[in-house]
Parts: sequence; structure tokens; C-alpha cells
Amino acid sequence: MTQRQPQHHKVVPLTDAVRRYVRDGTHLAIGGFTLNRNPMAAIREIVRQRVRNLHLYAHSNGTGLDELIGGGCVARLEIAYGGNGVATPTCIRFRKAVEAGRIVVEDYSNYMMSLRFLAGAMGVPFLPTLSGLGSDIAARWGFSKAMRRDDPRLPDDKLIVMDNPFGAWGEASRVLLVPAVNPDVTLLHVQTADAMGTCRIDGLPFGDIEQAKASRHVIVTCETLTTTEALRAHPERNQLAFPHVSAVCHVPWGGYPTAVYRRYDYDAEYLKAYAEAAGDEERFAAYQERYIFGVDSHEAFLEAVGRPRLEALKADPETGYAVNMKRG
Amino acid sequence: MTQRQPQHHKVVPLTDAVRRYVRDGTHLAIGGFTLNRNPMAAIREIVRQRVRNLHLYAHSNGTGLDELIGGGCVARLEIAYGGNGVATPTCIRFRKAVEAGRIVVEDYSNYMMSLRFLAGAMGVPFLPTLSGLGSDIAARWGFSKAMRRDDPRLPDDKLIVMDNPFGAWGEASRVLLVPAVNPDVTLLHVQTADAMGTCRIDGLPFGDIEQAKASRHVIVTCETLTTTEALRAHPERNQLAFPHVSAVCHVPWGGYPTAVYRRYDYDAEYLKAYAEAAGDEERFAAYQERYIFGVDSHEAFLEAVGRPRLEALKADPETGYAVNMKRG
Amino acid sequence: MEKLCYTPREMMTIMAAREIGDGDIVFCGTGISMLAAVAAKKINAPNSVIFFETGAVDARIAELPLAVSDPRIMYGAAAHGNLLDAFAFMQNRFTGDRIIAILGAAQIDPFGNLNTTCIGPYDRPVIRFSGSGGGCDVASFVPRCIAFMQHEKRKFVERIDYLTSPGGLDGGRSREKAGLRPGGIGVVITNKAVMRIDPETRRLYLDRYYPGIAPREIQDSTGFAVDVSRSCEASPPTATELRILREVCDPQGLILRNRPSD
Amino acid sequence: MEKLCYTPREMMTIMAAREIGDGDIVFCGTGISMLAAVAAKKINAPNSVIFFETGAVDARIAELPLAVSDPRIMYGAAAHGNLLDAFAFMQNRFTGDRIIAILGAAQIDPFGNLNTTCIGPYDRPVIRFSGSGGGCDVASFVPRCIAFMQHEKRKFVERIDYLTSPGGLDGGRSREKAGLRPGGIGVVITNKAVMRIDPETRRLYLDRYYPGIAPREIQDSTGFAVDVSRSCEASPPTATELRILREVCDPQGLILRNRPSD
Repeated sequence: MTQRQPQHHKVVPLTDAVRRYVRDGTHLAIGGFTLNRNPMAAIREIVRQRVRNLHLYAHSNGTGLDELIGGGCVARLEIAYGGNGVATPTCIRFRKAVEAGRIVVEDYSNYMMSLRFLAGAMGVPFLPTLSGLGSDIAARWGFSKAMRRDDPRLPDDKLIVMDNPFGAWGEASRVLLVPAVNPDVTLLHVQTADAMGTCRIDGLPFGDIEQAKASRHVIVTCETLTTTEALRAHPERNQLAFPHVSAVCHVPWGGYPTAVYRRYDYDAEYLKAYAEAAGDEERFAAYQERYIFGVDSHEAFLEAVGRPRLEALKADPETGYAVNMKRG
Repeated sequence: MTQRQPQHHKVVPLTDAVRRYVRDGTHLAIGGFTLNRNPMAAIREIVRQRVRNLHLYAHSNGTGLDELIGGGCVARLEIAYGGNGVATPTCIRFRKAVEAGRIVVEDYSNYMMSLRFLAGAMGVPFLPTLSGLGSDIAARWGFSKAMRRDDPRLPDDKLIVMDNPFGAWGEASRVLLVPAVNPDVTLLHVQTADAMGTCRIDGLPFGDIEQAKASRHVIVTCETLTTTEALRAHPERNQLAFPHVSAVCHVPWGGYPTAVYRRYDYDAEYLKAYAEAAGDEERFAAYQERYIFGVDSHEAFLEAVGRPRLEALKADPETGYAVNMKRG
Repeated sequence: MEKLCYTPREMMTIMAAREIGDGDIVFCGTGISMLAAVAAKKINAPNSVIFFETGAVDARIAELPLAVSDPRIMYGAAAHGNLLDAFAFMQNRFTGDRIIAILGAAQIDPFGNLNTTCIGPYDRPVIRFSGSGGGCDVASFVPRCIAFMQHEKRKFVERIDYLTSPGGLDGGRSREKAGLRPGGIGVVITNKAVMRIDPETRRLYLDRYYPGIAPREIQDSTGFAVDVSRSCEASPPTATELRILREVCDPQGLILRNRPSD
Repeated sequence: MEKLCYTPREMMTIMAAREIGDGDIVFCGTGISMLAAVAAKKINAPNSVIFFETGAVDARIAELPLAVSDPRIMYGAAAHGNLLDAFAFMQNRFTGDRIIAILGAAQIDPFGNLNTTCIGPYDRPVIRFSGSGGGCDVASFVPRCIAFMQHEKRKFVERIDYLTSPGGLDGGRSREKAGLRPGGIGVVITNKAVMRIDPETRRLYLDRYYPGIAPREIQDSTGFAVDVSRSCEASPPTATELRILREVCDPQGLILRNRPSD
């Protein structure tokens, strides 16, 4: 392990990783959940590189999702939830894009999206659930039958309701089958990784691991790039082993302005300012100029935010968040 | 949490837990894998209480499986593997019982059994896989159609092969569906638990977590009974939360003679002597008398084994096993 | 006995907390639903267990979270599962049957079906909301669900624009016929009243109106006919309930004061 | 060049190790299959990655394990997954297509199907073996599988008593028609020879016979007709291969000396 060959060394600059794997038309998934551990530095880099026509798979990737849509990168979206809880009940650029018909959207539930990633990770064509039977999620499709037929990257059916082939076994008369998702690329932001790509997440992993395992390529950004030796002293705590990972980028504060458990909290002030800017075209353009297009790197972005502001978000070692931080 | 109410206090003596939950005809699953972390103290207690007609669900629970069968406790068995690797390629009491027709056995693969527990844990009637298509595992049933029809605790079909309802999606023309398992009771042996029943496993969890979540009741034996506070300082490392658990028993060396990672190694000498005794009816009866019926508790069993012998198995803190232990 | 002052928001929170039994496992989101869960735990159900769709079980909620991914729901949890674990916990009948869930919605119909997706045509909505999140899953799996609603005619409608989270579907046995487990929305708690699903008709009826609100006013704020014949006045929050709610559960007023709509 | 002494067991191990490419992900069990995987890593495939059905990936194997649950496969791993993770890793085509697997069996047929379940009737066998374990899954998922066999007529049979792990099923396109991914057993390494599956007929043919063993002897030890027309002699282990195998991979002789059958 210590004299590991170069073949397993995957550390590259973030700009290179994005340029190499995230292209026009890429089917993309992003890790994290609403205002936690979204791969924000990678997302800003995608926006900065003006990638277009992404097909995005999301469960509840609020903040990251909204920046990608706001950046005009997304053409099609399969999604469970576009919001940030009570912080921003509905993501505003998402809402505007759907209402204006600028993106084609297809709705699922969070469990359905999670199962679809799991099916992709498992290598099976579908998984069953008792969720959504009788709902409009089952009845109404965002992608038409014709669109599906013409695109080999889409399953022919959004989902299928089937009688339980095992009779009444499992107390179910019928199940809803959701088709697997296999993204081209998943972006994850984690607390710790090594150069080979093994990852350690502290706190809730959300759907990150299934998303990663379902993907052809995984780009990992990490707060800390550590040694293989250090990670392997406790393999129980590493959720993703290196064979799944294509690129590792060392990007401290790469989840900002979302929270990274035990490292830093979300920046409520930034998120609020974002939500306000997102409501107005001119102000949103100014926001993007200030934080994305007007800065040429993640480091320059952090300077634009300002170090003292970042310092104030640092997590308390016991609770894992910034205790008594101003959030109102 | 610190002033947690008695409702969540689940610590009981092992004899009581077994007496309460494991009865004639119980559908039982046990944690661990071949010669690792089998709930051996609980299994010896079941044998000692002379429980009969168990319906056992096993993936590869070598050592524990063989003791239960050797104890005459098992009537029906759904199983993937009855062996201990190169240590005992086939479990001997298992082999004898099948060859003599003393138990009814139905074969699955390890993945199929894992999926069946997962289906039970998820609350779905079945899960799909591409494994076993065209095999005799799919073609030959251990439990007849008539036996299945007469027993509401068994699904009507062993498994079902189905065309992929999503066409060629997922590069699969067809899938094999395996029915969910929901045991009455799962026995787990873990390194650490609290009085509420939250569990922490070090090293590989095998199928323990799915088995537990699929079950109506879970009996946990643990090497260390710790405080709720201590376990909750790192929730990432706790694989099973207390709502799944019915009883917690503090049983140091409860996995012996199988290994418990970072605590102690398997006892190769004991396992070898067991395998030798298992081949002969008289010697096996003597073995059982010495280690099970002739001792009235787990503590008495440990005395029969001898403390110095246990001490020699203690795990090296770095590797998690007993370095250079005699195993030949 | 002295007359207590309280806001509709406080009343709603307490009415929901009273629905929670000791030992119940409580699924909730953020905002008022989490406040209700915390209030139940501090007031009437000390053994209840709060969990979130993101996978944290029984966290030590020292500060109110703004989202179910807020690190404030991670601290002191029994275990950190993932999304799959959280939903399996509800779909699994051993654990799922012990759960009571609290949801919110933009629209509700007479059978307790919820819309959190859109107003207007699905492919080009006039208003787009956040979407299901875990709402559809919870309403599909959990036997007892509470909905929090603002009591307005445009929210209580005969036919919702999009059926995101299944309640009784078309009433009668249509929920069971669709293959869903029994359950879904059984109680609706609004700023004016508590409504419940009739086990026979599977329609919402008025169970309790809040002090100072006439049953007639409830009907006028509801976009479909409501049986008010069985209703009576709700018991207002007690002094103890209010004190614990204000001083223990939300001392900063994060939910009680600052966030009137969610 | 000096003549080297080596055992059939050593020959088998080296022949298997040579099948493993650098960067391959190697699935193995215990005993000789693990020794072959370790030998490949030390000799010809330093970037190969060993993993087990129990879920440990790329462990630091400092002592040879006696089972795939041995704590010796846990130390220094990249991650500790569970059984579900390990099998999904093989069923998933992104990772599964990079895997080479090594299996053993009690019986094999001309199409590379394996029996590890029983001899005699399934419901009342004359001999009961351990059963599939992960064997059926691996043979179903993995594109390249190696089988280790003792070369005896009763083990190489026209028709196996129980088809535990699918190879080419009935030959031709029957594997694909059954819905299985391409793959299964492609190579059989015995104590006398290396046999391979012909891509056209899907039957085993003799590829290499070991030095000192005549093709005729292979046919005599095989319970079905074998095409020996394309065979030639295998290159014996080199001095370097043997040295690394004996001194680095199994210095205690745990597998090379003590355990002749598995």
C-alpha cells in the first residue's frame, strides 16, 4: 500500500477534472442534500466552464442544483425536491426555469431517486417499492414516450406498476418499479480522501455512496487529502473504496456555502443573499459575476467571500456545527 | 438522552432473552460469517434450552449454523453456504443432517440470501438480481409447492424468473426475483452496544444489519455494554439504531470460538477439535456434554475452555487479530 | 383560571404534539413540524423518537435546524443512516407501523391527498413548488400522518392540481386497491381547526375548531363541503404546554416568531 | 539453465497468477485461490486489487486467511463493505467488468458449469457439499472466471449432479439466452493442465499441459471428450516466480504445504 503504483494516483486540479469528465450533454449526479455537503466548488467550476445541456439526476440537492440551473447548464432534470427546507422552501432558479419552460423536468420521490441510484449501483435494471402507487408521480411523465424512445440514455418507461408476482407475500398486492440510473459522472464533496480515491464521510452520507457507485466516473473533492495509511487504520469509516473513483481534487471549503459536518456550517447569510439575488435577473447576473465568472478559481472565490466570514462558520468540535451562529 | 426513560432499557440476561424470543418453530436468523462474529453464546444457550424445529435462514453462518444443527434445534434451513472456508470446507453436522434427511434444506446463493434479508428490511416483497439464471438454484426447490401452499410463513415460490419489464434497460433481458425474508428473531453478536440497543460493529458487518432490520425481534449480545452518550459521540460508526432491537445482553467472549475483530481471534484449535468430534456421534455427544449441557451458563462455558486459552486469542491492537497465532 | 394568550402557530404546534403518543417514532421535516415533534417529546411523549428522511435517528436537537440536512440533526444521533435506510425504516412494517409523520403541503383535497409539486399544468406550471421530497414516500408507507395547512379556500380544494402524496386517493377503498398500505393523512391541523379522515367515507370532517372560531368559518375557508356536525371546541394550550413550548423548545423564537409560512 | 523443482500446487498457483493482469480487480476465496491472487500482486500485477465477497477491498494480507471472514482480510483494507456491497460490486458493470475471479468446485462439465452443492439427488444427497456461497453469483456476474480443479474423471463429468454456478450452461448462446451476462468460467487450472473455453463451441479444450504430462493423460483424467489438438506444453514457473511464491507469499507454507485439498 505504501509503495502504491502511479496507476492508482488520481489527484488532479479541479479545473482539469471538470474539463475532462463534465461535457455538453453529460448525465450528471451531485452528492449532498439541500444545504449540506453539496460539491459547490465543482459546481461553480462547471458553471464557470459554461457547460451546457446537462442531464441532471437529483434527489434533494438544493443549493447545488439551483446554482447549476442558474448557470444555464441544465437541459433536463430528474428530481425529487428542489428546495432548502425552511431556509428556501423552493429553489428560486429551479422554480423560474420550470415555470418558464427552460428545462424539462420529471418528478420522482426521494426514495424513488435513492432506489434508482441503488439499482444503478447494484447493476440491476429496476428496484421495487410500495411508494407512489396511485399518485401523479406514477401517472404523469416529464419525458414523453417519444422522447424516451428516441434516446437510448432514457428507459422506455418512467416507472411501471406491477402485480406482486409472489401473490400477497410481503403484504403487498402490487409494486411500483423504478428504473436504474447510471450517470456518466457523480460529483461528491467529502471530508477526507486519499490520492487513490478512497473516501471518508463524517455525518450523514445522504445518497452519495449509491450515486457514486452507479456512475461511470466519480469526481471527489475533499476538505483533507490524507495518506492511504491514515485512512486504512479504520476501514469501517471509509464508505467509498478507490475503484469507484476517477479523480480526486483537494479543495478545502469545497462545500461552501453548504455545511460540511464537523468542519464548517452553512453560511445562512450567503444563502439568504443568494435567494434574494436569484429572484431578479439583473441581481442574479451580478451575483454570478461576483462569485463565479469574475473569479478564476476556487481560491479566488474564497477571497471574494472573505476569510473572516469563513472562520466564523467553523464547526464546534463537539456538536459538529457552529453553535449559536446567527441564522435568523 | 441521559435521562432516558425505562421504556428504552433493554438489558436482560441471555437466558431470559433466549427463553422469551426463541421458541419451538421460531424463524431464526443469525449474524456473523463462517468463523467470525457468530452469536455463539446465544446459540449455545438455544441448544442448552433444547429448542426444537427452528426454521433457520443463513447466508454463510458456518460455525453457529453447525452448532445449532448439531444441537438438533433445526428442522428447516434456507442457506447459501455451510462451511468454514479452508478451515472446515463443509460443516460436518450440517452435511450429516442433510445426507441423513434430518433437515429439509433449500439452497440459495450468498447474494440471494443477502437480497432476501434486504427485501425484508426494506419492506418490499422481493428484489431482483441477474444471479443464478439457468442454474439449479433457480430450478430445484427444497420446499415443495405443496409445503409452501400449506405454510403461510413461506412464499408460494422459491424464486421467479421474469422478463425485464423495462426492455433492455440495464443490459438485462431477464431477472431473477428473490422473495423477502422476515425472521421472527435475529441474533447478533457485536463489539459494543448501549442499554437502548444501539449497536456498533468494528470490521466487516457481513449481513448483520439487513438481517436485524428484517426481523420482528433482535437479540444483541455484546462484548462491551457502554453508555448511550459514548456511542452517540460518533453516530457514523453505529450501524444499528435502537428501535430495531428488543433485547441487549452483555456477554464478553460471546462470539467465541469465532473471531471478533479488534477483540479476539478465532480459536483454531477449538474449531479443529469441534470438526473432529462432529464426525462421530459419540465424540460429538461428549463435546456437547462438555461445552453445552454440562455447563449451566456462558460463564461456566468460559471456565471450561480456560482463561489462559482465551487470553492467547486477544487481538493485536494494530491488525485486529492475534498475530502469528498457531493456526496450522 | 387566568386567560392565556397564544398565537395560532402555538395552537397548531400544541395540537400536533398532542397527537403524538409516548414511544411513537416521529417523522418530521423542519419548521413547525419539527417544533411539534420536539414539543411532544418535552411535554407529553418523553419516549418518542424523532427521525428524519436524511437518516438521523433520535438526534440531540439543541438548536432548531433549518433543513433536514442541517448538521443540527446529526449531533448526538443514535446512528447516521442514509436516505435508503430512512425510507426503508418507514416501508418496513415492523418499524413503519410505529411511526407517526408530520407533513406540509400547498394543496389538500377532501380525501387527504397532498400536492407539493405545482399549480397549473404539470409540463408548464403556473407555480412550481419544491416537489415530493420524501412526502410521497411517507404518505405511502406511514399509517398515521398529520398534515399542517394554512386554512384557505385555495389550499383546501376539491381537486388538487397534482397528486404528490397519496392519502385516500378517490376515497372508499381506493387506497388499498392501488396497492398502498393503510394510512396516509388521517389528521389535518390548520390555523383554525383540526380535521380528521372519517374511517367510513374517507373524507375530511371537522373534529375541533379553535376557541373563537366558528364551524361556519371553517366551512367558508374550505374549498369543499365539510361535515361539521361532529365538531366541538378544541382545548386551548395549557399554561404548562405554552411555557415549555416557548421557553424550552424554541427559546430564540426561530419558528414561533420568525417563520410564519412553511 | 538449471532445472527447477516445483510441486503441482506451485505450478497451479503460478498458472493462475499469470492470468491476472495489472490493474485487474481479483475476486478470490481462501486457500490456493487467495495464494494465486497474492502471487500475482507480488510478481506480475502489482496494481491488482484483491477483494472478497465479505466486503473487504484491497486488504493488507500479512498472514494468509483461513476463511473470507478471517480478520486477516480486514486489516488495512480500503473500506469495509458488507455482503451486499461486495456482490453489487460484481453485478455493477462499471466495476464488474474489471474483475477476474477464482473459484473452486467439486464437479465441472464441458461447458464450465460448476457443482459445489451435492452428489446424488438434491433432496437426499449421497454427499452434501457446502453449497454455492457466492459462487453462483460470481459465475453469473464476472466476465472472466478461473476454476481450480483436481484433474480426476469423477470431477470432470459430462453432466454435473447440480448446477450451482453457471458457466456456458448448455453451450452455444444458452448462457446469453438465460439472461446472464457474458462470462462465467473461461479457464480451468488443474494439477495437470490449463483448459479454456472455446469461444465458438463454448466447450473446454486443452490449452496447456504441464511439463511431463502427456495430452493423452489429460483426456484419460477427464470424464468427457476434450479437444487436445491445439495444446502445447506450459512454461514452468521461473526461478523468480518460485522464489517470490515461497519466500514472500507463503513463507509458513500454510497453503503450499499443509492443505492439499480445497
